[in-house]
Amino acid sequence: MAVDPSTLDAMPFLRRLAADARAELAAIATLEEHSAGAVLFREGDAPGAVFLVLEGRVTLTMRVGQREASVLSLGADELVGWSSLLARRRVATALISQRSRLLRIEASPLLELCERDARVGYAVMAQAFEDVSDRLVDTRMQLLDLYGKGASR
Amino acid sequence: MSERTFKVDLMTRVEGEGSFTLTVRDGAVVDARLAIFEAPRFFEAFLRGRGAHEVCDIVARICGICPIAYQMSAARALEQAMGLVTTPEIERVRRLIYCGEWIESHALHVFMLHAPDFLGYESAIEMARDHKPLVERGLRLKRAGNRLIECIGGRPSHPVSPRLGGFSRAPAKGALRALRDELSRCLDESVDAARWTRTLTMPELSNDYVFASLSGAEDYPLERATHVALSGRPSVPVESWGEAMVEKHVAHSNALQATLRDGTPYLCGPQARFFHHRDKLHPIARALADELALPTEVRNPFQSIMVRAVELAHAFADAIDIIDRYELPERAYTEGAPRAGVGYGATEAPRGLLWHRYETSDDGSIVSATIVPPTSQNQARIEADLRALGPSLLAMDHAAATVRAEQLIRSYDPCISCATHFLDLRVEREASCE
Amino acid sequence: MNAKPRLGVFKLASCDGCQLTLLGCEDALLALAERVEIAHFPEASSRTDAHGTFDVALVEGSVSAPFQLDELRSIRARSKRLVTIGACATAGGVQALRNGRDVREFIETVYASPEYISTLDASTPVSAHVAVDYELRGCPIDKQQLLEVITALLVGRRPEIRDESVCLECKRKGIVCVLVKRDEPCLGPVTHGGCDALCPTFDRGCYGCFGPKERAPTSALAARFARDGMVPVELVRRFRGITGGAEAFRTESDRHE
Amino acid sequence: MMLARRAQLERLFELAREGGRALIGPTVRDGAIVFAEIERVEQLPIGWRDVQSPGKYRLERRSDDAAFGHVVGPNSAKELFFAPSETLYRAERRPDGKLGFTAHKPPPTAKALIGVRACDLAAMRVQDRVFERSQFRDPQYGARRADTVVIGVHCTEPGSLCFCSSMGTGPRVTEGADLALAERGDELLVDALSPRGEALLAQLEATEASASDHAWLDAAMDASRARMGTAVDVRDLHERLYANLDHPRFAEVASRCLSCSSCTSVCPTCFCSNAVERSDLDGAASSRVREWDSCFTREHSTLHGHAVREQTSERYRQWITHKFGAWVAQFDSSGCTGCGRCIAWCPAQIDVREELAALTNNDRRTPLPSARSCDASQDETLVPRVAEVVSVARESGDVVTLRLRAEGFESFAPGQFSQLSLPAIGEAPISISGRDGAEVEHTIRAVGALTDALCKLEPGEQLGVRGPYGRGWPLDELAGGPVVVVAGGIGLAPLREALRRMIADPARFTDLRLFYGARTPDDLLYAREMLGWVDRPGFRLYATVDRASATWRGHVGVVTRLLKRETVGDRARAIICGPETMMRFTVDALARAGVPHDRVWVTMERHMKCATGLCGRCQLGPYFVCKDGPVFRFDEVASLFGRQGI
Repeated sequence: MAVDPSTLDAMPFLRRLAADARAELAAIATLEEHSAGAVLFREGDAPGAVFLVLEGRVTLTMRVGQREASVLSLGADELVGWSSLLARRRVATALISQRSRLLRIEASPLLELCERDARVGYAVMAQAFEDVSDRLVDTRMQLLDLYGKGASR
Repeated sequence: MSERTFKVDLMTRVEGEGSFTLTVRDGAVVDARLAIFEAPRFFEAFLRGRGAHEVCDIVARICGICPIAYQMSAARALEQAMGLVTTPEIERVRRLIYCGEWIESHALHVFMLHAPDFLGYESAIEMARDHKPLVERGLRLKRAGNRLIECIGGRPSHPVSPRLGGFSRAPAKGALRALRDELSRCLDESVDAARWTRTLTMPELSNDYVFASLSGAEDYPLERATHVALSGRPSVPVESWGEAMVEKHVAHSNALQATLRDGTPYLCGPQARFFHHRDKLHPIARALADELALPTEVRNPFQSIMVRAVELAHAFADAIDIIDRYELPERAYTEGAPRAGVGYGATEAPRGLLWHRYETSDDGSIVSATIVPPTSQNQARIEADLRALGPSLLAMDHAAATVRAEQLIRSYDPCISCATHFLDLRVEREASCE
Repeated sequence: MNAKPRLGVFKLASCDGCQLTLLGCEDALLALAERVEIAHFPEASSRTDAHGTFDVALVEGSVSAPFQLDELRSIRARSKRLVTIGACATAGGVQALRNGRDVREFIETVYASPEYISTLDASTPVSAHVAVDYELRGCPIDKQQLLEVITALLVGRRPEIRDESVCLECKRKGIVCVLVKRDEPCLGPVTHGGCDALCPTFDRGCYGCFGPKERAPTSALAARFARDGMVPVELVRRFRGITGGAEAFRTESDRHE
Repeated sequence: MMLARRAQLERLFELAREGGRALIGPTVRDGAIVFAEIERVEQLPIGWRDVQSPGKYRLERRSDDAAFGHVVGPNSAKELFFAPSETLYRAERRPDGKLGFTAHKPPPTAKALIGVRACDLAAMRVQDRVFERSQFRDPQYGARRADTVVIGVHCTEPGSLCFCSSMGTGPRVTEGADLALAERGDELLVDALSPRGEALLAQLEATEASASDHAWLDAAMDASRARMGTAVDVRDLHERLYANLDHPRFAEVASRCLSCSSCTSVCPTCFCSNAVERSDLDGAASSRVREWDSCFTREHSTLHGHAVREQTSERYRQWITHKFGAWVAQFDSSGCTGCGRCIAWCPAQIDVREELAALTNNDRRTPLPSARSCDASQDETLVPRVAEVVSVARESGDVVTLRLRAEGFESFAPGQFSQLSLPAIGEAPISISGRDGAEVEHTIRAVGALTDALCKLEPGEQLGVRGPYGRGWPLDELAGGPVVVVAGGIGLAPLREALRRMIADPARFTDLRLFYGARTPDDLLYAREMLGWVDRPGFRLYATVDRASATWRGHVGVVTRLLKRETVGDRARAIICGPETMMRFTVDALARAGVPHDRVWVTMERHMKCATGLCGRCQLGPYFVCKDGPVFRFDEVASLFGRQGI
């Protein structure tokens, strides 16, 4: 059930954690493989697990009226489902768009671990913060519609 | 009881927006109204407080078709108020640029606005399909007038060089000479054009007019005068013209209409000038009038197109003579110090006499301004003509009769925008939107 | 090309000088009539179509009476492109000199029976009321620029009319600057070109027929005039002229009042 | 040096006008001493001087009858050679639909100039460099300039606005003239500076000047230098200006500046121009007309409908940093000759000498690139050649690729661009997206009247083409190591031919990665062609879109996100083309991945109106984007990149 702590080495931010902290984290993580088309969670679902992509591609989609629009795809080393860390409902649907290997960590044991071990807590939160920040910048760029008609070139 | 109403809500081929209504009941005209639709622009009001030197630029904007007339009447009046005396050289340049305006305005009216009525077209552009040489001739003559104005004043509408005391810059001799060939060719063409007007079918109408035109100068009246000559009555000094005629604000048309003090409508414009000053026409134009067998007293308003054509030739001939004698004046304008005073200025706009009165304060700013444009002076006369025309329309089909009435009004070359510093649409619009 | 594009010429409060400019395109007038259907141009033709639809509507004049507002909205609704021609339509015109003053008192000055008169308090440009596709400046407009606007619209490009100062035109023509050589007040530095520097060519200062250019730093010019001895009342008049209703000029004249 | 009576001027006039030459010299007209055609000596401004101060110019009577006792008037020789307004060519669409372009040639008029000051001679040299000795030669300028006889005058009485001695251009005439005169009462000291000058001088009645004459002239020149107005400190002026691009003085001067263009118009070296389409009413024919323009007009910096330099402060900065700064990098000399015209004719009375001092009131310096030498100039008539559409490929909703049959693209380098034109509509720079034998491809997006019309062309139709222009991608410098290509939107077009060549050369390009971002999957250009490349060993394609439906299995997100996931390695080199914002983020992402600025190349955007560096529109600091770019190594432009109002 629990994964080998060395699996966590794949994630740069976890490599920096002390061995015991990594082991604690590994203990609450599971490894999953999904083929394209699978859905990790759906928009509006209750909070659940946080995922780390080891390989493959997960696309976040949102419902716009009757249709489903892709807003971002995530790949290796990236975090999926961070909103569960805030105990919020899922804001987007996570769709496997390419066969993926994921590390699954349930939000409640993870939050407990973060509370208990500040080293893990800091690493996880720092990573989540960086991810969110990058996504914010990216989203702004997408909003700018740089390749649209009004924009140059 | 039979009643017929001839009505045009938006008169075309006139400058500005107007409408007319002519109602004939049991063979008698019960209503003849010319209404003018333009939003008031209040020139006389906002001129107050402006500097005397700004007036020529501002009053030009009263009319896009005869701005020079406004500039010249204003300059005359203000020069009188300020005691400013211009040089004879500069006076000749004034007459020259004014000739340009007559040419441009008369050519526009004869060929583009009025001729289509006689030949049965909706416009000169339509007419060009069948009468291209005629329309092209009109455009050539008009262009010659515009070029003359441009050379002296910079541009045909709202020229920039006319000012109190003269011009900001006098035209170079060479530049005027360069126009001579074109003017000379156009003079010949205008003579031909006048002969062509004789071939037009003139509707019958004979009215008894009081003709009012400027007088007091040795030449055909144009850019200066001392008196207003009236047929059958004593002439009136320009200074007293404001008292000799009255302007009244009539409800049906919401326009100021001028009549003589006793209520008699009078007519100004080409027929009036021709009546009083036929003998002062340039010999070429005088011979032309003789050739056309024009009576001195033109009682048929439709024949004004012939008089206008004679005046067109006169303006070309006059312009050429001035250019031939032209030397660059030493000074383009004379200057005067501002002072308090009252001045009157009257000149002959293409469509009739244009009278200004200004009062200045000692710093040279305008205390009051009164402007009486030709179209408001002719307006009562136009309505009288419509009344006279009415009975003859009953035998015609409605459309043709309406066109005939419009043609009559057009023969006055009414310049409605000129008149709009005192005209408004409201009343007539509401009345005609039944 | 299938049907000819339809052109309409409309008039609000104005002197007719701008539409006359179209008639003044002597050489080009008949050629233009070949290219477009002049569907409504009452000054030139008795065939009118006041209520039709237009590919291009040229609108002259300012809005200064209530009925003109309705007329204008109707023209806009029926026209693919609406082009304002001249200072009245783009800046309110010389009649905007009445703006901000007591109109009732004005009416009484001019009219014997003021109760007949209906007018709006201000003379305003067309763009204050409806969307305008292109504004052609000038009092009056320039013939060549008018043809440029029409030809450009016919081929679908933007008119090549530059928003540059009169100074640039003046210098291209080799005119000696009247402001520099004799302190003659000239609005050229802040005025939109298009007249080919007409006034300086005739040895006088520009009085702003084409309205303010973009970035018209009127206060810097007013400062120069004041250094040369111009008094406030004259500064007010200078900026409150033919295009005194235009924002930049209005603000500047108000500043000295 | 020879000594002659001043009366010999009559003879000199005769000689100068020989063979029907138009003689141009100073003369009084409209209250100023202007440079205009004259025929007789009496037309010189004899007994006149011009008194000048900021924004003021007055003629005054002198106490003597000196003919050259004045300084410079509002105009200069510039207008004689660089016409204020001129037709470049006429374009015609014949009834059979074929196009014709006819160059307009100015009538050759031989000229003689008399009374030219050293400052104005320097200005003529500066303009010669701009129009004749840059990469492109302007034939219209050349035709007017050729065979001009020049008679200079040593400036013995400078005005208070003169600062030629600061700029090192005067007061003494040392070059650029055939003859140099000095007026001394009723005598002339005459120096021949060219063989033609020698020949002219030989025909004058003159005697050898004495040592005391020489000494008099030297002393007069010294006195003249001493009498000049405020001096300008020119040491490293260009570097000091570029170090002060954010100086608060720019905002201050903008409150006084009218942005009226008077300074640039009277400047004898300013060369910016604008070309406009003047179409005939029937739309079948048009002329392209070039007119003096100015960096003070909004349109001068307009790009896609927006002005790059919207503020007066930005325009003033462009003017002063170009004239005294960028010019040095572009033409190896200052653009200012110290004639003082921009001060005298400024309606707002701004004195550039004061502004220069205020703007450089510190020790900061920013080095500028040194001027690129130009060994060979090529004639550039700015007249299009006729090209014919061979085929049209629709790439996406509003993007098409036109395959054209056109001559002159043999030496094309990937990354270069063409000027495509249609009569009556206009001309625009369009990057070349491919070449195949005698056929060139341009991928065009319909965003305006011209591009709309270009996108609607059909096979067999014709258009105008000029080019290729500009500096392309540095393929040789890229070879050997990993290459990262980053493209955004239609930015892939100028990269396509470079990609093709790299794909076709696996030996030199073993590791080639293309990161491509588009708006939607439908907007991905050349999709089929790219799929063909994927099999090529060592090539990897990463495409991403800003938005997609859920059925899209590819990447969604910005292109930098993809870049972040990849290890590009610090040996990599990168070339980027896309919107400026996208390029800025990409450059940062690359820097984080270890790719320094000097291994990144970007394409810059400016309005490349003439494409030859002659119109002045495309300036970006010290560069003309059209000929120094559009491809720049990033470190060359890093300090200007993304900066507002430059």
